[in-house]
Amino acid sequence: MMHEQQQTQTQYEPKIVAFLCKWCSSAGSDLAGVSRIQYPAHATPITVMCSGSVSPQYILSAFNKGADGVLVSGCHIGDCHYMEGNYLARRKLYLINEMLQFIGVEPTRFRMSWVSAAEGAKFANIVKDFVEDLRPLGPQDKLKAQHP
Amino acid sequence: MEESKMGDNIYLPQLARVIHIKEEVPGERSIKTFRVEFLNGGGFDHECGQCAMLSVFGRGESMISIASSPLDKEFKQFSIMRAGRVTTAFHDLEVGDVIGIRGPYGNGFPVDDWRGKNLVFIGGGCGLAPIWPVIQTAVKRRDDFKHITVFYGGRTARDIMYRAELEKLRSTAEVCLSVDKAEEGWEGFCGFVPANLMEKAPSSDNAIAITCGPPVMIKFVINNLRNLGFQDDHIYTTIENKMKCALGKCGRCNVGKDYVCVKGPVYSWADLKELPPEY
Amino acid sequence: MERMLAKEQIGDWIRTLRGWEVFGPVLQDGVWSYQPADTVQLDHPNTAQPPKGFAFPQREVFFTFEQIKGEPPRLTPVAPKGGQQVVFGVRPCDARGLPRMDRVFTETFDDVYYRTRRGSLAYVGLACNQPPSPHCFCKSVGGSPVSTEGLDVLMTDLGDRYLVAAVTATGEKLMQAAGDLLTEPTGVDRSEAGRLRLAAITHPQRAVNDVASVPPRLKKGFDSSLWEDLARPCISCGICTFLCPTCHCFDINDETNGSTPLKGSRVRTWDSCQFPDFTMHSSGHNPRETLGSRLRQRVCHKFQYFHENFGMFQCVGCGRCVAGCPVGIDIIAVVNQVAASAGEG
Amino acid sequence: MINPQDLCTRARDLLASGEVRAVVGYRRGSRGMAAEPVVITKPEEAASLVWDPSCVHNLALYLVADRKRLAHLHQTPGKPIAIVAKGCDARALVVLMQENYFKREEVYILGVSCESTGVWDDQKLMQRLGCDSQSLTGGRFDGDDFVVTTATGEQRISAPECMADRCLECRHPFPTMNNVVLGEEKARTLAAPFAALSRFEEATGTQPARWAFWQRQFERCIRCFACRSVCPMCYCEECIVDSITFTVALDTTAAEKANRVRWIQRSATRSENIGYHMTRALHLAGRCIDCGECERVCPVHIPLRLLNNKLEKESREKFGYEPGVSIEIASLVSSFRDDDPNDFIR
Repeated sequence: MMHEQQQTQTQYEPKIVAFLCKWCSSAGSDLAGVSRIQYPAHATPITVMCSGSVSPQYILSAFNKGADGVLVSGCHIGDCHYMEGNYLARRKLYLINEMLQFIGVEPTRFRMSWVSAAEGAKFANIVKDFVEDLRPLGPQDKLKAQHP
Repeated sequence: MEESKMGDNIYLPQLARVIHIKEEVPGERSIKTFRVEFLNGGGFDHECGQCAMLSVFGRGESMISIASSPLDKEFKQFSIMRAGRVTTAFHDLEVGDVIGIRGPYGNGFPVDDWRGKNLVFIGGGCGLAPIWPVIQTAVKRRDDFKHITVFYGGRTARDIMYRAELEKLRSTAEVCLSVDKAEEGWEGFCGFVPANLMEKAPSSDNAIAITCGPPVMIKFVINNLRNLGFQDDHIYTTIENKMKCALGKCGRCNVGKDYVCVKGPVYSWADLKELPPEY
Repeated sequence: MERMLAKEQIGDWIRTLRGWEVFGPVLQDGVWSYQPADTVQLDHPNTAQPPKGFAFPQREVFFTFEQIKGEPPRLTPVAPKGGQQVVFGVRPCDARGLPRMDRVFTETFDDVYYRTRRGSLAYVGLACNQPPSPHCFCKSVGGSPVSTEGLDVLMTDLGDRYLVAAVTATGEKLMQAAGDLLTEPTGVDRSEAGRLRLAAITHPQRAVNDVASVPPRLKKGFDSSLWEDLARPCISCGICTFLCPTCHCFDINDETNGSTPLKGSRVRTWDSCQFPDFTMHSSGHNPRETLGSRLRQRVCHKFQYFHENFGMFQCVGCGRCVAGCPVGIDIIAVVNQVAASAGEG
Repeated sequence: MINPQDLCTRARDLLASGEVRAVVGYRRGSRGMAAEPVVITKPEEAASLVWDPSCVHNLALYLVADRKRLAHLHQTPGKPIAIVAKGCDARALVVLMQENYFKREEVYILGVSCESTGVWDDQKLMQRLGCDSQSLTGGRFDGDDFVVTTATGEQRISAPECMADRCLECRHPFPTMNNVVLGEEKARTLAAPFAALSRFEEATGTQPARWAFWQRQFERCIRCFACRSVCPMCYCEECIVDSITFTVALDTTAAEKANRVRWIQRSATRSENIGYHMTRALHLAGRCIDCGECERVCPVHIPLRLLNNKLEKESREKFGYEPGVSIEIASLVSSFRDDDPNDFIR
C-alpha cells in the first residue's frame, strides 16, 4: 500500500485530450469501455461531429490548457458519415502536425488515428501507446498558459 | 515588496454579497436590480450620480452607476442591463453570490446647489438608474425642493423599470411616463421621451433639468430643453464611455482632455458642449 | 558629481553594484533590447522598445482569485518582484518618458504596482552625441540630446572614456559604489565634453513647427478633414503606441485557470488607442470609430490633452512611431499639417 | 524598365476618363524618399504617384479596407477601383477573388513588373550603407541595380545585395493577372525557392534547437498585431485575439457576446503569442502569397515568413497546391486528393 502510494506520487501521468468523431471513434471508445478492455484513463474525450470539424484552434487550445498530448481520431478513409470530412481533416491536421514540429514541439505530442466503431481494442491500444510515448517526455509546458 | 504593503491598492475590489435581485425589465436587453451588502465590514459613502466598478470574478469588471440613495447606508443598489460579457454574468448571479466592488468613482450631481429649485428629470431606458439616487434624495429631502417632475419612457410598457417605485412617486412628484409605440391599455403618452417633454413643456423658471438615457435621446432632450428656455448650466446629464480602470489611467473613456471616470460622469451642458463629441 | 570612467572599466563598475540587477542594451536577432548584463557596450543607436516596461510591464498581475462554491472568493494581491534594477544606456528622450508616466500613475489615484517598480528603478543615461535616428525630434518637445530629466546618472561618450555625471541622490550612490574606478575629470575632459554637448545640441533635427502654438491649434483643428486624410493609410496596428516611451493605455482582464473551484487572476496588459475595439461600447457604439478619430486621439493626447492637464507634452521625440509605422504615418508631419491648417483664418 | 512617369499618366487617364473611382498607389512620404501608400481620386493627384524600390507595401490591403468601409456605409462599390500591383500584390488579389472577397471586374489592376529586381530591405540597406531607406534622399531602379542618393552622393548597389528575401525568392515578379502592365516579364532566378526556410531548417535540425529558436522569437512578440493588420488575407471581421472578438451589430444578443470563447488571452506571454502566431499561420495556409509584409513590419523582427513559408512548401510538395495562381481552383483546405499524405496517421 505504502509502496503503491509512493509510486502514484512519483510517476508522472500524462493528460491527453482526445477529439473523437461521433460516428466512429467515439463509438469505438465506448466499445472499448463496454468490452471491459483495460486501457489507461488518461484521455479526456471530447466528441465532435466529424474529425473534419476539428479546428487547429482546438488542438492549440488543448495544449494551452495543459494537455500533454492531443489525439484526433475519426472514421477510416472512405467511411466518413459526411462523405469527405476525414479527407479534409487529414489535410488540415497534416499541416498542424508539421507546424508543431517546425516550432520544436515534440512530434509525439500530437497523434491522429482512424478508429471505426468496431475497433474498441484498437482504440484502447492507441491510448495505451500514446501514454507510454508521452511518459518519458514529462509535462508539456511549451504551449501551456502561464498562471498567474 | 511584501504583500502586506499592498494594502492601499486601487485595483483591489472589496467583496459584497448579493442580498436581493429584482427583475425590472424582461427580454433580450433585460434589466435587473441587485442589492448588495459589503462583507468584512467594508463599504464606502457615495454621492448621487457616482459609479462603482463591479466584478464577477473570472468574467471581469464593469462600470455601473450606483442606483441607491447616499442616504441608504446599509446597502448599495445597482440596476444592470444585460449588454455584454460581464453584465450577462451579473444576470446569471443568485442571491448569496459574492461580487467585487471598488469605488466610488467620478463626480456627483451638485444636489445641494439645487435647493429651492424645481427639478425636472428626464430618463429613458436604463438611464433612469443613474438619476434615481437624485430622485430618491429629493423625495427624502422633499422640503428642500419645489416642484419635482419625472419624465420617463421605455420602448414598451414592459420596458419601464422601477414601475412600482414610479407609481409610488406620484404622491410627491409629477410622473409622466411614455412608451415609444402605441399599445393597448397604455394610458400615458405614446411617442419618444423628447416629444413627451415638449408636450408637457415644463417651465424653465427656477428649474434644473437632469437627463440620462440613450445618446440619441439625450441629444434631442437637451435640444428641447434649450427650446423650453433652460439655460445651458441648468441642464445636467451623465455620459458613459467604455472604461477599464475608472481611475483616469487606462486611457479609453476620455472626451478631449477629460477622463469621464474622474471628471464625469455628471456634466452640465454648459461644460459638456465645450468638449469634443467623443461619447 | 562628475567623474571619469575608462570605457573598458564599465564592467568593473557594474560588478560593484551589489544588490542591483543590471540591464543594458543587447543586440539579439537583429533587435536592440534591454537585457540583464554583467557588462555593457554602449554603442547602440536606440533600443527597439523604450525602457518603460521596467516600471510599467506589458503584463501585470494585480491579484489572484479563488472561489470555492458557497464561499466568498479569496483575493490575493500579487506584489511586483522586489529588488533594485538599474538600466544602462537609456537615451535622454526615453528617460523623459518616466516623469510623464509618473503624472499618470501616481497623481489622483496612486498605482501601487507602478510606484513599487518605479521606486526601485534607476536609469543610467547615455547622451546622444549624434541623433540615433533620422526621426529624432527631442528638441521640439522640450528635451535635448543631453537632457537629464528622468535620469539618475548621465554618461557622455568621450571616445575612450565616459564623463559620468550624477543627477539624483540614487545616481550618486551608484557612482560611489564604483570607488576608485571613477576619477576626477581633468580640464581637457571637461572641455571635450563641453564641445561634444554643444555639437549634440546644435545638430540639426526634424522639428515640430512653433510647438508652443500646437495645443491651441490642435484644439481648433479638432474637426479638420485632415485627420481622415492623413489616417487613410493607417492599418490600426499598435506599433506607434507600443513602442512609445509615454503611452500608458491598458486593458484589464480576468484570466481563468480552472472552473471548479474557480481560479484565475486579474491581469493588466498594454492596450492601444489605435485598435478599433479600444473604445467600443458593449452596445457596439464606438465614439472613435474611424481611422481619423483614432489618429487624432493619439496625436491630441500627446500634444494637446496632456499639455492641458499637466503643462507638458506627452511626446519625448524619440521618433520610434515615425520610423516604425509600416505605412509612413509621421507624427511630426501630422502635427505640423494640422496645426498649420488650424492657423489659417 | 518602367518609367515612373508612365504610371502617373495611366493613373491620370483612368481617373480623368471616369473608368475607375480611385487609384491605390504609392507616393513620396515625409520620411526621406521612402514611399507610402496613398489613395487618389482626382486626375491631378496622379502626378504624385511614384514607383521605386521603396514601394514595399502590399496595397491589396487597401482594397480590403475599401470594401469594409463601403459595407459599413451600406454603399455599393459602383465603378472599379484601380490598384498599383507588383507580382506579389497581384497574387494577393487572386486569392481574394478566389475567396469571392471581390469580383474581377471590381478591380482594375495596374500591374508593375519587378523585372529583374524587387523592393529593398531596410535592414540590408542599413548594413550596406549605414542608413535606412528613411534617411535616403533618393532611390530608383536601374536595370539590375538600385541607385541611391545619400548625404555623400549617389551610389550604385547591385540589387540582390539589398533586396528583401521575399523578392530574392520570388518566382512570380510579374503580375500575371492585370488590366495593364508596365515593364517586362523577365525570367530570373536570384535564390532557390524557400532559400531562407532551407537555411533555417538546416541550421536548426533538431527539435530542441527549433524550440530554442522559436521560444526566443515568440517571447519577444509584443502583440502589436501589425503582422495581422498589414496582411491583406487577415480580413476576418472576427479575430480570436481581439478583446471584442467579433463585430457587434444592433441585433447581436448579449448571450452571443458573453458566450464567445476567449481562445487567446491578451497577455503577451509565450503561450498566448504562440497561440496567436500558429493560428494565424494555419489560417493563412494555402492563402499566403509570400508578400512578406508581416515580417517587414514586425517591430521586434520575428521571422514570420518562416512560418508561412513552411506551410507553403508543405502544401506545394505534398498537395501540389500553389496559392495565388488561379481564381478558379478550390482552396487548399476545402479540397483534397486521394493520395494526400497518410503516413503520419497511426
